[in-house]
Amino acid sequence: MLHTVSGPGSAGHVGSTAAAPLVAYRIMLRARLLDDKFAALSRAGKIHGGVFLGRGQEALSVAVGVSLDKSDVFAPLIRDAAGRLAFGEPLIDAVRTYLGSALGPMRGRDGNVHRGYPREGLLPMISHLGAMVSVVNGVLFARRMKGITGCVGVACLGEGATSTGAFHEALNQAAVEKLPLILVVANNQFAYSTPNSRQFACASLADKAVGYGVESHSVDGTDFAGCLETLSSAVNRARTGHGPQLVVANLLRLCGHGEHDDAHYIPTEIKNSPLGRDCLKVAEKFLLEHNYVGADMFIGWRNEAIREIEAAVAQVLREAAPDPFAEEWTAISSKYLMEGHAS
Amino acid sequence: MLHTVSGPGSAGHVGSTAAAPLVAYRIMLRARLLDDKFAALSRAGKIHGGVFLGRGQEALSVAVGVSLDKSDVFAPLIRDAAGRLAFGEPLIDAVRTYLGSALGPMRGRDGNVHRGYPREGLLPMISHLGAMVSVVNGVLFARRMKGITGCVGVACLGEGATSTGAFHEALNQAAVEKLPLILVVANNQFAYSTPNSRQFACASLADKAVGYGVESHSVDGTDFAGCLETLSSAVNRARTGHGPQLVVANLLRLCGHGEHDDAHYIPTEIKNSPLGRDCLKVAEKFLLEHNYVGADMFIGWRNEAIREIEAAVAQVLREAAPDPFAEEWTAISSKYLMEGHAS
Amino acid sequence: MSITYLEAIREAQAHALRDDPRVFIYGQDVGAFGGAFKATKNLAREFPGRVLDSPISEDAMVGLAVGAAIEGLRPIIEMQFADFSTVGFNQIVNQAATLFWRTQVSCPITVRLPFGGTSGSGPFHSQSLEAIYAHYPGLIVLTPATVEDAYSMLLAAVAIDDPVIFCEHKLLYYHLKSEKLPSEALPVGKARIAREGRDLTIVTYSAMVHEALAAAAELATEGWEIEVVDLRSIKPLDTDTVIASVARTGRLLCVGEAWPWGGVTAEVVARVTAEGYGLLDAPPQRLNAKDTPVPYHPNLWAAHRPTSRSVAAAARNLLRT
Amino acid sequence: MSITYLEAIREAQAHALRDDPRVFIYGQDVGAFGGAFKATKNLAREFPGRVLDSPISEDAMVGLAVGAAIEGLRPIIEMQFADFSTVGFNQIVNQAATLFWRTQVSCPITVRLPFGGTSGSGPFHSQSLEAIYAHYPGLIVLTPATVEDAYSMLLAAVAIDDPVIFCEHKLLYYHLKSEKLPSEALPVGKARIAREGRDLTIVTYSAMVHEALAAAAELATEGWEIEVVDLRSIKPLDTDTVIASVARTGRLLCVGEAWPWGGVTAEVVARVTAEGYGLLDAPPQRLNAKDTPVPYHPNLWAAHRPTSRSVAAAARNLLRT
Ligand SMILES: Cc1ncc(C[n+]2csc(CCOP(=O)(O)OP(=O)(O)O)c2C)c(N)n1
Ligand SMILES: Cc1ncc(C[n+]2csc(CCOP(=O)(O)OP(=O)(O)O)c2C)c(N)n1
Ligand SMILES: [Mg+2]
Ligand SMILES: [Mg+2]
Repeated sequence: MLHTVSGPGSAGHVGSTAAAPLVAYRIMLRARLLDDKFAALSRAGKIHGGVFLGRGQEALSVAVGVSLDKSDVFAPLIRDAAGRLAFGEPLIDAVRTYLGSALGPMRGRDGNVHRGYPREGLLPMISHLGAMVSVVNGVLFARRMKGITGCVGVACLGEGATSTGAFHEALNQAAVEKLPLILVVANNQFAYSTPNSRQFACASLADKAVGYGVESHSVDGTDFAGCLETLSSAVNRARTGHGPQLVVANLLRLCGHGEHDDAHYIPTEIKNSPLGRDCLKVAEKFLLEHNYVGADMFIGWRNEAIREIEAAVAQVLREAAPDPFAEEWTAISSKYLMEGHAS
Repeated sequence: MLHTVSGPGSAGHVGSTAAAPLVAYRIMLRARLLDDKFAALSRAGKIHGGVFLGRGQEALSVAVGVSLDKSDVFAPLIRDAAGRLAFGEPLIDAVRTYLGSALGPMRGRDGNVHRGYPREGLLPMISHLGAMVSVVNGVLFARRMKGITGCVGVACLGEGATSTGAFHEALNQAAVEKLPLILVVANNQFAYSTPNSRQFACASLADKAVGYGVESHSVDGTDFAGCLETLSSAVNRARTGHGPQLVVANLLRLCGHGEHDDAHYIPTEIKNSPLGRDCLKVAEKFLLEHNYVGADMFIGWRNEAIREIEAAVAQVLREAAPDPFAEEWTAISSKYLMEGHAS
Repeated sequence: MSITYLEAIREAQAHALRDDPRVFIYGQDVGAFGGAFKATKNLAREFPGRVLDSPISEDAMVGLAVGAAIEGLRPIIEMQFADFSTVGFNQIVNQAATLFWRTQVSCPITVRLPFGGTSGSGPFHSQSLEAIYAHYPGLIVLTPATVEDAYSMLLAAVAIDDPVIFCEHKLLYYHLKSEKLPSEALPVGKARIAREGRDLTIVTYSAMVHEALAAAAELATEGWEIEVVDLRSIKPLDTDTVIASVARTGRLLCVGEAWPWGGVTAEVVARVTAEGYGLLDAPPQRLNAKDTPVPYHPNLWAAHRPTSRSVAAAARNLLRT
Repeated sequence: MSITYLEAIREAQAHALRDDPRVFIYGQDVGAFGGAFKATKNLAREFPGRVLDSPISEDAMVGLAVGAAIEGLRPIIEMQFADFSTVGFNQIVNQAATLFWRTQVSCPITVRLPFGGTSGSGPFHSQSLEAIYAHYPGLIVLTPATVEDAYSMLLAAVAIDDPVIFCEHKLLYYHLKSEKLPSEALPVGKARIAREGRDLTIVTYSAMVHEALAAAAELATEGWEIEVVDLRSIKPLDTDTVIASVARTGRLLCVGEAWPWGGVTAEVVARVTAEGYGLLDAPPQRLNAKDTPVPYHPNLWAAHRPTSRSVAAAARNLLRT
């Protein structure tokens, strides 16, 4: 059983090219600014329903995304704007889904974080926590059956979701089938308001790995370089035939559960602890210290991202809303089996 | 995290009195003979539906039963005739349930291994594997809330049931609540026909304990003394406030999944391995070697048990079957809320 | 003073906790946080040790409740959304619902399901699952439509010796208000005439009662007198009150927010036609949501569920038959 | 040669595996062992690597199937008993059933549910859950009553691009026999007139078709001509064929083995009264199982479900109205 632990400062340059951390940082930045925009739109009453942000979790999330190839499978969860962008989700998809545009991937049928393209390997989550993991297994299982090799699948979860039966069944299933699944747990100390003390009793969630017979990796989720390194190595282990990998990252969400939530229940001590570091700032510090870039670049990238986001929002706000009269109002694809009579 | 491993020969005298192994043995013997009788009745066409035996698992099962007090909670599973008898279930209850007597605890509504008295702490299983564990938690939780202290609860499972989400959620719940739950897993190498290689991928199921933050115990389930010692110690740990205990016993069922099954899928090598030892024989050897008893006693006890069983069967065969006209045909207890109209 | 549907639910739980030491509440975030909807606000503080956060383990949540009920307690389980009860489903329908029938030991648990559509909630935070639970033997399924009923029926639910699925409609949580909590109430199992009329009976429940009342008000301006029956409890279902109403009006329209196949509206029609066939002057009709998941976008959502408008239109059609 | 309902199911799976490389089977003990009922006997040997034992993880079994379907495969999931699908419920109704509607990617999975009562099986190995699944949008629910339909409809199920709940009745497994497998079949979604008559229509499905036919035979000796409609598929439900039959007979009795609240019989009655009201000469009636779990003891079991006797009695009553 392999178990790696990566903490602050343990990583140097990572990725296939020396520019990889820069790429990752710029995606984190875009994700953060995109989230900020959604928060603003939400306050302005422009978004129907919940708004779920990944603030504080971008380092982990982006590390997942940049570690994957386009031909891999990715089931992001609610705090994975960064991972999605890194995996290749067009930024405008997020905007369209949040604003309910008829042109978005979900065409107004589902909203906010429930978006994706199953056939392209970006699985759109259902809300039931843990439920996406076995679906990733299924995709990987099918690819193996079809003789496709070398691809991996990531499922992201919060620590709260590890309490679901679905998580357990799926991780065990992946272990039995020796699937190249990387299960990434963002332990942000709270599930909505519920602290870890009411969620689990093990010392570390990575301790679960041995009970499934899978490899595990622990990482400080605020540590940009550590996340890149850990995910790259976990993905690599899975890709090279070492079976499922459990990655546990410790961090804090630097926002409410959703934008309706002020997260008053998070104690100041935790916020002020190393867990409460802002991974974006950590990343900037890392890039500066390792001479990837000069401080002057950050502001330019930021402005560029803001322009991109504003343009997308401006465009989508002009797009048509879904039209109930144009809906087919059927949930099945086999037209000949549609019910004509129920009402 | 406490982890104990007990193997053949590691145990001496156990239990609160020196006679404890004798008591346990005689219950095992009764359970074995009772199971044999059910097998015979089944072959004779006297039993409707499935017949599930505990052959080969009596040492583990009886160890559970003798480790518990009457005021504890016990959720046996399908192979626990011995544990039930030890816990105090009247032998005639088993006969009545298998033969569908109207006088049995289930009054013909449910059969075979689905019997119990919830209020007396003997929980009647539903078939869905894993589902009883959280119910035991609930009983223990309620007792604590009511200020009742010092009692424990056992839930028995096969290794196959560890793959259910229900098992996972409940064990985690018990760990979070620090309940005095002892979860006993009889790893008999097969779930129906499914071998362990298709069920889980960890080296030992006891490895799961650390991932829940609970203590674990491993034991050779064919080893009579080892089982008594391990269960006694696990129950004791739970009773003295050390939280949930996971007990994993390795053994083999020496019969089919049910009496309809010839278990042809169990390879001869496994049958001939130490796992295939008959725990009843092991117990007899142990009792003789440690001078608990002379060999002449066994036959007397056997005859006594057979007489008891035959008497019970003869009596129950004369008892009335349930009468559909006397049934109330309602599933709710609040008479005033019964539906008068549905049909 | 004025009290909302949601506050009534909170008050009923406070009342139950205060009056009955056997009551406790268990669910995700119900403790210090007071629940996703604040239905347990301050209760953890007022009743220490009796309002507890659970892990995200719906199966084990219900299982624990059943065990506690066996020990004589009266657990209230809050599902964060009705939609998530699908992962606690087995313990509800196979463990809780069968316990009394199997063992003669009753199972007094209350499972609170915040249910029904609200704009922008989408397919997994909007479901109406009452028919699913009502199909199983052994469960009581309550669907209060008013602040008063939310209060009195939740108190009743806790007192009932059988497992109760308490369907509280999220759309009513904040905007439905009443002057005060009731001191008396219709018994559980009795339907209520929410509005009297003699031309047509609309049978419905929960949030749809308000759409039906609005439709009735609209139709009143056209000279029609519509009777609205609020079922309150869909299992047991008060067929007598329904049939008595149909006897007065001769016309039946059943309205539900759930999916169209099966469900409450089919059951009501089947009962009325079996037992009150001669009373009908026209074919009984149904109006349900569309047969797709509940859409996220407000435009789609509004077209997916029945509204006062579509109810009025269906009623008009039926009045003309 | 003669082939049973169970063998037909095995043959259909063999056929599907042979003809379509996208097909695989996943379920507990379906591999070398051939399944608890032997519905996959020898298939693991004949189709290496395509018939696989799963862990006891119904949720993950269905989840895996959905993922494989996304990749273009056509998984068949065997639930060991329909009753255990309650723990895979969420993945069926929320993952599989919503996928196409959410994403326009279809979800061609077949979930085989060995269902229905058999003597001595008790409350957890006897359930009829067709109405539960039919209530959810996005699922096709098939209920073959004959050897021929078991075969052809299972083949059809695998070919259908949507998730299919395939309800195969355990009581029919061994004793229902046919001379040979069909080469042609009614399309899925079409009901079948299992027996023609002009005095009364019995609408039913699955094992109850045989009880209805026996009742019809009995009533024939009394001079009554009973028409029996076998629904075959309960979602979609072929209302046209039902109404056409009622148009001929004027009388409707719906019979189901499931629990009485809601369900197929309520849906059929509600449709017929809404659309074919004028065709009825008497109030439509229903006959279902009793509203309790399915009892273990044969005496109780026989009284719990409708039988040819109780069907005949209900028909006689209705004929007299
Ligand atoms: C099965 C299930 N139960 C309950 C919920 C409601 N819910 C949504 S998010 C959430 C908390 C999730 O916590 P965690 O898994 O730690 O993720 P985080 O939000 O912290 O990223 C809950 C309880 C759900 N989505 N699914
Ligand atoms: C949730 C669920 N799925 C499937 C079954 C059908 N089933 C009954 S016993 C069994 C095998 C159990 O194996 P194991 O847990 O190892 O116990 P053993 O029979 O070996 O004692 C199965 C699959 C069930 N009872 N519950
Ligand atoms: Mg969290
Ligand atoms: Mg086993």
